[in-house]
Order: sequence, then C-alpha cells, then structure tokens
Amino acid sequence: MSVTMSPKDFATATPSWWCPGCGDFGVLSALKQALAELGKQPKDVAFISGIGCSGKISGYIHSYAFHGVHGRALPVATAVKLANRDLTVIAAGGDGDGYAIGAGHFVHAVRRNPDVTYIVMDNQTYGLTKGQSSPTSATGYVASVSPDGNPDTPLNGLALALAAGATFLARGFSAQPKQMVAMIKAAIEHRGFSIVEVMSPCVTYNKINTYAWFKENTEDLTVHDGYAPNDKLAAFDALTREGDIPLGIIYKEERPTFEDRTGLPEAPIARLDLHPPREEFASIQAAYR
Amino acid sequence: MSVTMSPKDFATATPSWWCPGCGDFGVLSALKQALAELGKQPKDVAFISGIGCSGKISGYIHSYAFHGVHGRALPVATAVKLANRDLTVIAAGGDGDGYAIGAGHFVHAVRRNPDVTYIVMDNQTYGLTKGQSSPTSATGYVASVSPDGNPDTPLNGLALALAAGATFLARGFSAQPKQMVAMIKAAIEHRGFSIVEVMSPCVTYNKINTYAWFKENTEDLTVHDGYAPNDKLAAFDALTREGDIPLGIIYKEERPTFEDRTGLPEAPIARLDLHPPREEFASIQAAYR
Amino acid sequence: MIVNCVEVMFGGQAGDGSLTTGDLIAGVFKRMGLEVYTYKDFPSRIRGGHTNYVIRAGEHHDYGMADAVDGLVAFDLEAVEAHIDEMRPGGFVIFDNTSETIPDEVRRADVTWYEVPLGKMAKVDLGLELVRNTISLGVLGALIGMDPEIIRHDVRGVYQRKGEKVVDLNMRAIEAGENYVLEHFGDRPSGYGLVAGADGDRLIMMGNDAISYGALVAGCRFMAGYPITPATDVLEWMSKQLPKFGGVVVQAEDELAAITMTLGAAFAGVRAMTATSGPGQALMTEAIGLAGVLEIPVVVVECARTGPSTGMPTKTEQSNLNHLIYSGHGEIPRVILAPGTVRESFELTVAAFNLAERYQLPVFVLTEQALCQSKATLAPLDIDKVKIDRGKLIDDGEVVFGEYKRFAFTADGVSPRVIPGVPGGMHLAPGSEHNDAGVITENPRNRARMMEKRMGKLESMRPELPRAVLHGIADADIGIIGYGANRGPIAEAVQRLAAGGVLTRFLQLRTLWPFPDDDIKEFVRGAQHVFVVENNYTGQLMQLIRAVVGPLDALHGLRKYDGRPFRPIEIIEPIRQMAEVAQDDTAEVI
Amino acid sequence: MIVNCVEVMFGGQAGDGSLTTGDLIAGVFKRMGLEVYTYKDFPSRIRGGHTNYVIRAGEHHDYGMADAVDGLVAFDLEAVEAHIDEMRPGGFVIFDNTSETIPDEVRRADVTWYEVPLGKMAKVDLGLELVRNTISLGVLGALIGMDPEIIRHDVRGVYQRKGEKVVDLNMRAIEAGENYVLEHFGDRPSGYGLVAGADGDRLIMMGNDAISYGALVAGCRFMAGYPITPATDVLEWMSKQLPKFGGVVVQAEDELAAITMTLGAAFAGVRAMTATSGPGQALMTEAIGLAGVLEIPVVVVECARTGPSTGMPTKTEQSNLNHLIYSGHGEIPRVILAPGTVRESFELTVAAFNLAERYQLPVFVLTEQALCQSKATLAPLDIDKVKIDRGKLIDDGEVVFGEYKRFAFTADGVSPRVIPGVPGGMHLAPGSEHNDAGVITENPRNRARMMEKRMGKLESMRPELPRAVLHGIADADIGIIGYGANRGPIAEAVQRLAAGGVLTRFLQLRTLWPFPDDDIKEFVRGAQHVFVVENNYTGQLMQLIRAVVGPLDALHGLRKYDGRPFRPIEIIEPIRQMAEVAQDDTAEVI
Ligand SMILES: Cc1ncc(C[n+]2csc(CCOP(=O)(O)OP(=O)(O)O)c2C)c(N)n1
Ligand SMILES: Cc1ncc(C[n+]2csc(CCOP(=O)(O)OP(=O)(O)O)c2C)c(N)n1
Ligand code: SF4
Ligand code: SF4
Ligand SMILES: [Mg+2]
Ligand SMILES: [Mg+2]
Repeated sequence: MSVTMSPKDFATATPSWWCPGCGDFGVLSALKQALAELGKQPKDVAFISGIGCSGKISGYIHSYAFHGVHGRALPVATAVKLANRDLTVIAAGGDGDGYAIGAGHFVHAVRRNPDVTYIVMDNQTYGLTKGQSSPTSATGYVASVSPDGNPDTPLNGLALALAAGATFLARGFSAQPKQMVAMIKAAIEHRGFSIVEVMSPCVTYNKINTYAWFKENTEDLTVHDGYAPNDKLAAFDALTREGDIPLGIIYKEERPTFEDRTGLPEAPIARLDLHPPREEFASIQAAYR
Repeated sequence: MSVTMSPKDFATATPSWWCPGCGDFGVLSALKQALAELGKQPKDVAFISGIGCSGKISGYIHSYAFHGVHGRALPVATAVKLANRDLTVIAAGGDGDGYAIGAGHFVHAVRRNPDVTYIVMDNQTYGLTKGQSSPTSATGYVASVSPDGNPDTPLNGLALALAAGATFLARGFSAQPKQMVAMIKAAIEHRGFSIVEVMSPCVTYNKINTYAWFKENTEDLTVHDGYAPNDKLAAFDALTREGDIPLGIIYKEERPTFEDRTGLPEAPIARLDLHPPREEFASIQAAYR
Repeated sequence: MIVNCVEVMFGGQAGDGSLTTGDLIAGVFKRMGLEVYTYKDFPSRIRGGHTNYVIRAGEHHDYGMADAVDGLVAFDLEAVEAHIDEMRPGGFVIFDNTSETIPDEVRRADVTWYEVPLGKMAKVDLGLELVRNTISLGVLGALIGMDPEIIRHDVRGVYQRKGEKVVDLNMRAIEAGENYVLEHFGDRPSGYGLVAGADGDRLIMMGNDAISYGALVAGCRFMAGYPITPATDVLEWMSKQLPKFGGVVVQAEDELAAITMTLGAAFAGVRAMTATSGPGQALMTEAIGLAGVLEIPVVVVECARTGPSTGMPTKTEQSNLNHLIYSGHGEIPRVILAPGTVRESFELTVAAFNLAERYQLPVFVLTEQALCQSKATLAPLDIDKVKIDRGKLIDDGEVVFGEYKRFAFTADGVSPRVIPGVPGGMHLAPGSEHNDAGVITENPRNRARMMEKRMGKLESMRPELPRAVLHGIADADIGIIGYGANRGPIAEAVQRLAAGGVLTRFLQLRTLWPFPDDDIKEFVRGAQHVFVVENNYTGQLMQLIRAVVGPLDALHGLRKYDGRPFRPIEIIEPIRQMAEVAQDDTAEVI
Repeated sequence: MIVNCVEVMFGGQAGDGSLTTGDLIAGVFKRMGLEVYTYKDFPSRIRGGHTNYVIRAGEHHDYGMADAVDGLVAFDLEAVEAHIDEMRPGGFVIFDNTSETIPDEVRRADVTWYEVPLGKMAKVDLGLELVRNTISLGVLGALIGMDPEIIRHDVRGVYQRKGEKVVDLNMRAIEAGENYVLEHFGDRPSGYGLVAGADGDRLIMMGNDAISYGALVAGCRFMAGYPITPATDVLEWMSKQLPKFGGVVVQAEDELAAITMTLGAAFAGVRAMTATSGPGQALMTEAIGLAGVLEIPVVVVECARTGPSTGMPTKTEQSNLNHLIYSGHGEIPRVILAPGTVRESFELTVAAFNLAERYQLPVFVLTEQALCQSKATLAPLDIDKVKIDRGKLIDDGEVVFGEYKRFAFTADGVSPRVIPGVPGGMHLAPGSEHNDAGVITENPRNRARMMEKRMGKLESMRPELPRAVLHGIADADIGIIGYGANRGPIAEAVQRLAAGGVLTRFLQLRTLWPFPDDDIKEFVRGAQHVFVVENNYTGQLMQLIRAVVGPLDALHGLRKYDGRPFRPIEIIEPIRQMAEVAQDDTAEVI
C-alpha cells in the first residue's frame, strides 16, 4: 500500500527558533516536500543533526530525530543506518558543524559511502554563536573574532568530498525551492552517501553572502550544455575554477555502500532475535578449552 | 657565518624502537640529510610528531622535539610556527595519525598554509597497534579487525589536500633516498604548508604493500615529460587516475602564509618584551569608564 | 519609602534591542554614582524567544541579584507572565500595551502597573518601531529618578556613529517617555529616589572583559579558541587587542585544535591560553593530560554553563568543577582558580599565568555565565601591581647540551625550561613516560619518581596560591562555603542575616585545586553548622569538603540547578530557619 | 622441597616469539590440571625491547603474580639484569649463553643457574634460530616436570597449520631441550614436582576475551572502536564473531566517531558498545554526557593503562576511575562495574548491558591491563544463566503519537523508549534540556525536574547493582578494600596473613558507581584499620571512601604507580607490620 503524503505530515508543532528570513526555512520546506513526494513516512525517517542554527532543523521535521553534539552528526547517522537499513537516514548541519569540527568525520563518511543523505546548510558563518568566520567564510570576512578580516582561504567542501571519493554531490540555493526539492529527492534515492550543500543565507550576521549576492554569484551547472555529472575531473574543474558558484547535481557515481561492504544482513539488526541457538555460543567457548 | 652541517649533527643517542627493515629508517636518514644540506641547526628546528611507530621519529632527530597526542601534530606545529617564525617547523606522523584521527586538522592546516613541512609516513596500516587497516589500506586488506578484508575505499590524502588548497604536494618512497632528500629540501624551502607523503613499508604487518610492491606500482611523475607541478587539474588527474602511484613533486603554488595573513610581526612573538608602555594598557581600561 | 537601590528587569524577545538598552541603563546608573550588577537571561537563539536583562543598582556593591525585581519593563505579555512571581510586593511594571492586555489573573494587586503604548508611540509618533526601547528608558528614568542628562549623554554616545538624525530621534524618544509619565502618572510616583552619588573613577566591566584584560597585562600573546557561549567574549576581546601588542589569536577548527595549539605556542615560549565552556572543555580532556606530563604552562579559561551536553547554553551552573579536577586518564598536577568578582577575574587571571609558568602546568580559571557575562562596577584596576614571573624559564643565552635536562629532578619538582632556539637545549618532550632528559623509558623506578616529581608540585606551590577570603563574623557559629558567582548573594546574605541577628561567616574559596584542605578544616572547626552553597545537583564542592572533614551531620548542601543564579533570600531563608531550630544547640562540631 | 606451584618468567626481546611460547606454557599447565594466571609485560614497540611473560601455575586459583619469580627463562643478559632481583631465593635461571655471559655481580648465589646454548642449538643443530623458544620449553619442562606428552600435543596444535615439517622441527627442538637437561643437569634437579591434576572441563581466557564473549551473549550486535592498547583485543574479537551473528563492527576514524556511532546504533535499537583505553576514553568525554542526557543505553569498556597522556601504553594502572565518575561538564547518571576475575569480566559485562537498557544510561566496564590482557583458568561459563532484560523498550507494535512521551516522568526515572520505525513514536532526542516530550525548553522548573528524573535513576537502580564480595574472616579487625586486578593479590594476602595469624577481611568492590556507600560504611564499622589498595598515585578510591566515612586515621592507602601490578607480599608486609604495632590497640574506629 502506497500512502500519499503531504509536507504537512512532516511538520512538528514546535515553533522554529530561526530569525525571520533565515535561509534555513527554505531548506526545511524543501526537505518536507521531498520526503512527501518520495512517499516516506515519519516513522521510517531518522533525522540526525549537528549543533548550530541549522542543527535545530531536526526539531522541525516530524520523524525520529536526534540532535546530538557539535560536529558528530555523521558518525551517528552512519551507525543508525547500519543498525536499521530500513530507515531513511538524513543528516543535516551547518558549515561549521560539518567542515570545521566535523571535517574528519565528513571525509570518512564520504569514504565509507553509507546510504545516508547529508545536507550542509552553508551560511558562510557561525550563526548560533553570533557570526564568527566559518571554514567557508570568504577571506577578509569581518567578524567579531576576525576584526581585521578572516585570514583563511575558504574551504571547498564539495571538492574535498570529491577527492575523498564522494558518490553524490549537489549544491542548491535556499531561495530556489524547486531545484532543491529535486536535488534532495535524487540524493535520498541515491544508493550511497549523498551530499547536498545548500547556500542558506544568514540574514542576521552575514552581510556579504546575502540572497542578492547568491543570485548574482551562482549559476546552474546545466546551463552549460553537455555537463554530465559523471566525470570526476570535470566535476573537480567545475568546483574549483574561478567564477560563479555552480548549482545542481555536480557528480554521481555508483559504488557499493558501506552496509553492503560490511556484509550486513538484509533485515535490520535492530530487530535481530538476540537468542540464537545456544550451540553457536557454546562452540566459541570450546575454543578456549 | 654559514656552518657546514652533517646528518650526524641531527642524530640522537637514543636507539630506535623500529623493527629492522622498517621503511621509517629511510625517512629518518633522508630527513637528516636534507636538514644538513640546508645548513639548518638543531637548535632552530622544531620537530613535532604524532603517535605511532612513525611518530617515534621525533625521538631520533636531534632538535627541539615534541611527541604529543595521537592526531594533533599539525595544530601544535602551526602554533609553534606562529610563536616563533625563526624556527624551521617540521611535523611528521603516520597515515592513521594524519588521515584518520587527524583528518580534520590536516584539512585545516592545508587551508591555513602555515610555513610548516608535514611528512606523512604512509605504511597503509596502523603499525604500532599491530597492523589494523588505516585510511590508506587497500580495500580487502586483511587485518585483525577486518578479518574479512577492509571494507573501506582507501583515502587519497594528497588529493584531499589539493582540494583543500594545498600549496606544496610531493610523494616519495622510502627506498629512494635521493629523491626523498630533494623533495624534503624543496618542501622545507617552500614558503607555506608543504606535504611530503612517503611510502614507508611496514615490514612486520603489511604483507601487501611491500618494498617490492612499491617498486612495481609507483612511477616517477617526471618520466611523463611535460608534467609541470603547477596545474591543479593535472595534479588532480595525476593523483586520482587509475594506474601507478605517482612519485615526485606533484603540485606547487604560491599563496600568502598563515603567519603573513594573521599580520604577525617579523620577530618571534616568543621573544616579545611583555612590558609595553603602560599607557597602552591604561587606554584599554579607559574604554570601560 | 524612598530607596536608593533598585533592581530593574528588561524583558522582551531576543534580538529586539534589550541588550543595548540594558547596557545603557547600567551605564547611567554607574555614572550616577551607584554600584551596578547585571545579569543576562537570554535564550540560546538569535532572535525571538523570551529574554531578560536584569540591572541592579544601589549604594552597596553586592555583586548579584536582589531577592526580587523592583521594576519590570515588559515589552510583551510573555515577559509579564514569566516574571510576575519574581516581583517584590510594592514594585511596578511598565507594560507595552500597544497590542496586548494584562489578564486579570496575572495582574497582581500589590504591584503598580504603568501601561504605556510604547510600540504605538514609537511607530506612530516617532515613525520607527525600534525606538520603543529608548522611549521605555524615558519612562523608566522619569519613574525612578534616573538623571535625565546622563541618560541623554549616554544615549547620544551609543547612537552617535549612526548620525545626528538617529541621535535626534532617540532624544525625542526619551522625551516622549518622560512626558508620558508626567502626563499620566505624575512626577516620580514609583517611590524610588535614586540619588546621584560621586562617581569617582570607576569602571563597568563584564567578568570576561576582566579575564581578557588580565591575560593581556599578564603577558599572554597567543590565544587559540573555538567559539562557544559564554566564552566567545574572551576570544573576541583578544582578537581585537592581541595583534596590537604583537600577539596573535587563532580561531581553531575545534577545541582539540585550540588546546593543542595553545600547548604548541607555550612549548615555543609564548604565554598562551584558550577559553571555552563545558562541551569544549570536555573535548580538551586528552590534551590537558599532555600539558601535565610535558610540564607545559597553559592557562585555560572555563566559562561554565548549564550541562550536561548542550544543556542550556546561555544559562549558569557550577557543574564543571569535578571535570576540571578529575577528568583525564592518569594523574597530573593542575590548578583551578575561581574568581568571585570582576576584579578577582582580573587578578586571578594574572595569578594563573604566573602559577602556570612557575610550576609548569595547566591552570584553569573557572568562571560561570552569571559572573563572566555579568557587568559590574569597580574601581580602576592597578596594572602597576601586576608582576610577571616566568619562573625557571631559559629563553636567552645558552645551556650545555648533555648537561641540561629538561625534566631534571629538583626539590620543588620544577625543572629549568628552555624554549626552542636556545643553543644546547635540544630535547624530546614526549607524552610517554620519560626520564629526566626526556628519553622515553618504562623503567618502574623512574616512573614512580617522575610521578612524585610532577605531583609534588601541587604541594610545593601551596604558599603561593590565592587564599580563600573570609567574610562576615570570624567566630560565628554558622559557616557558609562557596565560590564564584555565589560570592555576591552569599556575602549579601551574611550582612542581612547579621542585621537580623543571625551571625554567620563565609569562606569564599578562590583556589579550588589543589584543594585548600587546611583552610577548610580551620573554617569548619568550631562551626555549629556549615552550609555549602553551589549551583549543581550532586554537590561537587560538598563532596570535596566531606573527603576532608568527613560526612558531618552539620554539613548542609544548599543547591540550585535550574540554570539560574541564587537570589540572596534563597540563602538567607534556609539559614535563618536552621538558626531558629538550632538555637539551643551549642555543641561544637569538631 | 617439592612444590606443586611455580611462577615462570619468560624474558627476551619483543617480537621474538615469547608471546607464543608463554601461551603454550600456560596451556600445558592448564591441561595438566593446574590453575594458571599470566601477566604480560611488553614494551610499547613491535620488535626489540625487553619483554617478559609471567606464567603462574598451582593448585590454587590466585589470580595474580606470586611474591617472586621461581624460574626465569632468560634469552639475553638484559632479561637477567632486569629481573634477577625479583627471583625467589632457591629459584633458578635458564640462560641462553650462546653469545653472552653472566657477569659475577649479577650471578646471585642463592639461585641455580642453568646455562644452555639455546641459540646455538637452534641455529647449528636444528638449522632455525626461531626454534630456540621451543628448545627452552623442553628445558623448562624437563627441569620442573611438565608433562612431556602435553607439551608435544600443544606444540603440535600451534604449528600444525604451518605443515608437518615445521611440526617435526619443533618436536626435535623439545627433545633437544629435554636431552640437554638430562645430559648436563640430571633428572629434574630444580625441586619442582608439578603433579598433573584432573583437568575437568576448564577454559583459559584473557579478561578481554571474557568481556567480548559476555557482550556477544548479552546481545551486543554493534560495536564501533578505534585501536588502542590494551583494548584492541575486544575490537578484534568482536570483528571476528559479530558478523556471524548478524551484527557489525566498525573501525572508526577516531574515538569521537566510535562513541557517537555507538550512540547512534543504540538510539536505533541495537545493543551497542565500544571499548577503549585512557586516551580514547578522554576523547569520548563529551559524547558520554550526550548519552546521559538522551538516556541512551551504551556499554563502554575501559581497559585502563598507565597514564597520563601516552604514559606507558602497555602497562597497568587504576588511574581512570575518577575520569569515569567525574568527567564531563554537567551531571549525568552513569554506572561503573569493575570485574576482578576473568569470570567476572564475563558476568559483569552481561550485567552492564542489562543495566544500560533497564536504566537507559552509559555503563562502563572498567578493567585494566593486568586483568584484561592476562589469561586465567576458569570453569566453563554458564550461558544458560544469561538473561537479556531490555527494560522499557518498545521495539514492536505501536504507540499513540501525542500521548507517547519519550522522556516521561516516572517513579523510577526510566521512561518507555521506542526505537525508530515504531509507528507513533516520533520525537526529538535533543542534547539540550527538554521536556518530557523531547521539546527543547529552558524553563527552570522543568530543568530541575529533569535533573531529578535523570539523576534519580542512580538511586532506583541500587538493588540491582552487582554487590561487593566479602573475602576472608567476616569479623576481622583489619579490613582491606580494593577492586579489579588487585582482587587476586589481595585475596591471596588475606589467606596468607591468616595462615600467619593475622586475620583480615577484604571487600572487593564490583560496582564502583553509584558508589556503594552503605557497603563501605558497614564494612568499615568495627574495623581497627582499613587498607585501601589501588594502583594509582592520588588514592582515587581512598578519596571516595573518605567522603563516605570521613578522613579517619585508621584508613591507610596502599598504592603502587610504577605501571606494575601488586605482588601479594607488597600487601602482606605493610599489613603484618601494622598488625604487630597495633596489637594492643583494640578500640573500634566507628
Ligand atoms: C564542542 C562545541 N564547541 C562549540 C560549540 C558552540 N557552537 C554552537 S553552534 C556553533 C557553530 C555554528 O555554526 P554552523 O555549524 O555553521 O551552524 P549555523 O549556526 O551557522 O547554522 C558553535 C561553535 C558547541 N556547541 N560545542
Ligand atoms: C587517542 C588515541 N587513540 C588510539 C591510540 C592508539 N594508537 C597508537 S598509534 C595508533 C595508530 C598508528 O598508526 P599510524 O598513525 O599509521 O602510525 P604507524 O604506527 O603505522 O607508523 C593508534 C591507533 C592512541 N595512542 N591515542
Ligand atoms: S542567526 Fe543567521 S543562521 Fe541563525 S537563525 Fe538567524 S539568520 Fe538564520
Ligand atoms: S611495526 Fe611496521 S611500521 Fe612499526 S616499526 Fe615495525 S615495520 Fe615499522
Ligand atoms: Mg553556518
Ligand atoms: Mg601507519
């Protein structure tokens, strides 16, 4: 039986804690839309988020939601998937959460390729702690802790993921809901680790990377005819060359998932019978005789 | 006055704890040779290492050596350089230290570009803890914790660094001392963060990636005429395409160092006079009146 | 009754400007010659969500909130509902009645209600809704008698850089507020008569400002940190100032990097520090152990907030003490200093840097949201008194290679320490156990000796540690022990209890580790009852005291763990009750 | 004197095969019907560096080393020099004199020296230097009377998979050793007469094996870990077995990932665990707090080693207790169980999983290198006794959305727990403070109540916690308290002291947190002296006891912190001395 779902089925009663106009609203509604269109049910969705304004999103998606510690959403999500393959596992967090404190886990999640979708809500700043530079802040971005401008070169999370062996990379913009919905759906349907980086403006602190700025400085990859998201070198080029920020599905490849490679059984291990035939235990003991 | 130095000037009295034949011996002697050829003096070298068989190298280089905790050599090294720009700062560690537990710091050190040289002694295994898979172990590598073979795809540390904005990337092989010495010298002389990844066989645990295997499966990049280490896309291609593992200087670019961008004074801050004119302190207090 | 003392609470939604206005009010009180303490109760979100800012002002320097709120400036009904129970009978509420009305069940009869259409006045009369804060300032000022000239002067100061037009608008807003009071409520009907005192030369500072300033003056020239409430202030402050003094601040990728960077800089010879709060402190655990075994001097500022985990990030708590003392595998010497006032935040930070270098170990400055993010008035800080003592540091000249031993055994456990660049001093500093020369060894005799050397420093340093402060009546039967932000409410409780005939004495601990066993024993001796006041559930300080004096019946825990600081009455009441019950009991405890 | 009890030490260089030979000897002893305990003293390096492997065998199950070494098999002079002082007068040394000679100052006269050119015999006579270990086995067996058939049987077992040639070679090596003894020293001259007992059905296992097996039987089906000595064994064991039972093991990128993966799997409904040692445990600090506030059941095995920092990674210590109890910002309930034997390692691991799920919190199994990497003989483990109790888990059926509250307030503090996939149970599990439904709130009343709910579990669980074990004479004047690997040497000390007329009783703690206050009070009551035996510098257990019973004069710390476990005599001597001094003193302590 297939149930028709609506985005409202994924809404929670809790009022959001975001500032009016925050880019994260767009991400939230695209997510709910995508889940509904895919016919997912809240009980089968595990939603794991990091800490930050962005991380609060797990409180606004009606699902089994886990709002953990800063930077560790991906290990949690990977394990939830291993524990129960039947779940649709989605992780989300900010650019600080994913690319600063969480950078190591990010690289390793990519490498492992669990069937998890990761949404990076990139506002090029640390929103919740009041606007410090994040790894994606532009060089020279002025903030409380960098009064003379951010001295660092921004990190290119998607390029990093590509180098680490990503199998699905996309980038959206929170003011372009249609594209985002399509992208998130494709990401969830991708078998393997899928990353959707969303440009999600912080209207309170980031006065550089505003909605207007993104409109000016992004372009849809598909406008270049002939761009096919299956060439790693072309993807690296698209991600790293100077010029507008590319939006769209940037790269996609098939590779066995972590679940498959670890030889996990088909049924969720969360539901295993914990009482196998006692001989199986006894034979282990025999080896110590 | 320039002093002529010999590798022996960098030798310590402590006997090494490595297994006979370990690849790390080659790295050590190339390092001492390079430091001597550059005319460095032990007192001006700060050598920071991680934890692992490889990490023990700091005990065998006569210098100011710091043998810290697992995975954190790069933050220490970055800070030592900021604290005293006059020092030649070298960090070293294993593939586990740098690419597993240290992956986040690695990416961020690359991005910051401090004038530090980082030597990754890659034996594709965790030597000191007895041969488990490391991030660079081949898929299928059989070890105590992966009796059915390593399920993960190996991580390409240099490609990762390239994506993160590396300014100097080289790869050597511990059985090719000449090339290594040249490479390490170039790395130390490079203004910015320089990475030398050395294929350094673990003769005790890694029975796949042996000296013989490396001889078979590596090739010098310079054999391809026309390879110039200044094209990011070509470097990405060289690093990620199937085929032999490329050795040599893979990529090089100039970018302001972290020290320069943070506006550090020319003189070491470790030697600052801590008693500036009292008015400078007093004027700060006045702002709270 | 006309009183020269008031606690004002500003309540509204986060991000609506109450922060600026609260600071403004605090500044005006200060300039009027009153002593000020502020407390911020903000939600962990950027805009929206109930927020309040408490400003207490009076002639006495009490460092804490009063028993109750005198005047509440409520921008919405939520603020009234949340705080009406905290109002003093006889207090007053200024309520913005533009779009909401006070329901009867909320409208306490023992409180005066001044309803003012602040929003409407701002929007309709002045054309900018934002200025309703400034109007409320006019209203408040007129009601309780704040100096109108100082208000204008300070408001001008804040808006000057936005241009004359904005300043003008705000001036008219103040006037509108004042006039509204005159027209509707008459001249200063609230009963408060704030008398301008002699200002003298005073500062108003947050604890975090004082810590930062202390670090700078003490010679700190390197800081690495990662943003986290309520410690970010320190990172921000240092980012602004350190570069001017040749130093540098790094925003690290996480706290693991922040602390190991701090170690690296200190190893290289710079006075270095980091600042964090609970979650970050938890991540630093491993590296603190490294600092201990490498004998590297680092200062770690811990601005505690409500845990566990993310907890309530903007609320206060004293639940990190155990972590600072005990966390980490293996045993290292470490020092924990806990200031109780803004001035002490400065002084103990300076002490922290000297202790760290003299004894070559990590020193924590432990503070908490209710102190580090609270402003208070204080006399200027005497920077000439600050002495920098770098201990056995060799950063110049030369040592003899082979003779020099970085971890040499000495009487006080402290070995001469060279920094990179000094000729002859080359050595390995290993996190593994090592001999006096830094060579790694697993020899059992060396191991035992090294443990004794390192841990022995905790004893040799005792005479130099900041002593506990004794408040109140030296031989009173009832004792109180506490530290940190509780200094304020406890000290006030002691005075007020004395006024009511209950004599108490209060031992304010300033060094929490090594634990001041002798001071505690001495203090408890002869006391009939000892109250241990702390903001946590398990009684962390109490437990430490019990290990020193035993699990006495006369030890009473007074604990609060709802994220809010003590109000003095919460300390006074249980003690008063106990004193009444115990009136006849005159036996000594020890 | 012919004794049926021996402690053999195998000393040489790391990586030279002494591990295999040590295991072999232990197996032979076991099969001969003796009880065996082994202790590995390896350096933190792969090859080279002095190593020794101690095998103690006898009729009594003593779980620890003897006072001294009876027989040392020394493959080099370094081994002799390092351990000659640990030899029992009357003991013997088998020394490989192929290339080194014993200097006079080392050659103790009260020890018998059997010099055998093991290396030469191996290389020259048998053609393979590696077999010198097997030759030494022949020598040893002949000297002390190990069953030659069992030796052959076991050696065959080890080398079988290398082919018949290798087996043959090793058979000849055994014979060569035996013949050398016959020819040069006569038949069994050492004085030891090991009598083969009835083997019955027994196992020989390391603590880490028993923990792993316990976890498997208790239903653990997910493990994430990061290699670290001495915990890696558990990761390896589980990697081999879990997949066969449908489970999975992940080698994480670091310990931060390992513990958060464990939390993720447990949240999703799998019985999950991780295992680590000090440095890794330190890195897990933040996430343990998250487990506490999210009320997620996880089991964390801590295999302690010598700290601080890298310390001595292959040596033993009990210096992690404070960390496990107190680390982390904020306060959470947690449980710490500490097995004292291999059997208890199994049993308490099972208990850990049940407690974790029944009370929805992190449970630590605290062990240490001297127990978890030591082998011992034991009767078979009764797996039918194992009961899996998942507590208030709802992993099936359905709950009513809106009615169901994940963090519902209940009498015992434990709320019904659904797992993802169950219809109607959707909720947010936030590390921030939350209400019963999981909605984040900073309301002070809710906060206080939630703290009380969570922490209250520590009290409601008390009746279910593994009780302390009382050894020795129940009303003896002298008490001893200890836990973990010290169970063995203390229990032996109690017996031997009694034989010498000094009566003692020993309280072996098995639950270390929540701290067994009542057991401790009860035990200390009536004791004249209480010795607290532990392997650390600061007396972590002692401090906990002081907080319960006070800083009594009669509490004595017996501590060792050189990385090596206690030998029984180190406990016996101080107690005997005290007993002599205190003979007349008969007053009770409490
Ligand atoms: C271990 C730890 N360190 C620091 C913090 C404080 N903190 C909360 S959110 C955040 C960064 C937020 O930035 P980002 O991830 O980009 O999310 P955003 O708020 O911008 O959506 C930080 C540093 C924390 N909660 N935990
Ligand atoms: C926090 C922490 N976790 C785990 C360990 C144990 N450990 C020591 S070295 C090592 C890995 C070594 O691998 P690698 O970095 O590749 O160095 P190698 O020994 O191969 O040279 C590990 C996991 C540790 N010391 N600290
Ligand atoms: S601070 Fe920025 S990121 Fe956070 S809610 Fe407001 S607009 Fe969004
Ligand atoms: S174990 Fe491997 S990496 Fe370590 S010293 Fe031996 S050969 Fe080298
Ligand atoms: Mg962000
Ligand atoms: Mg390695």
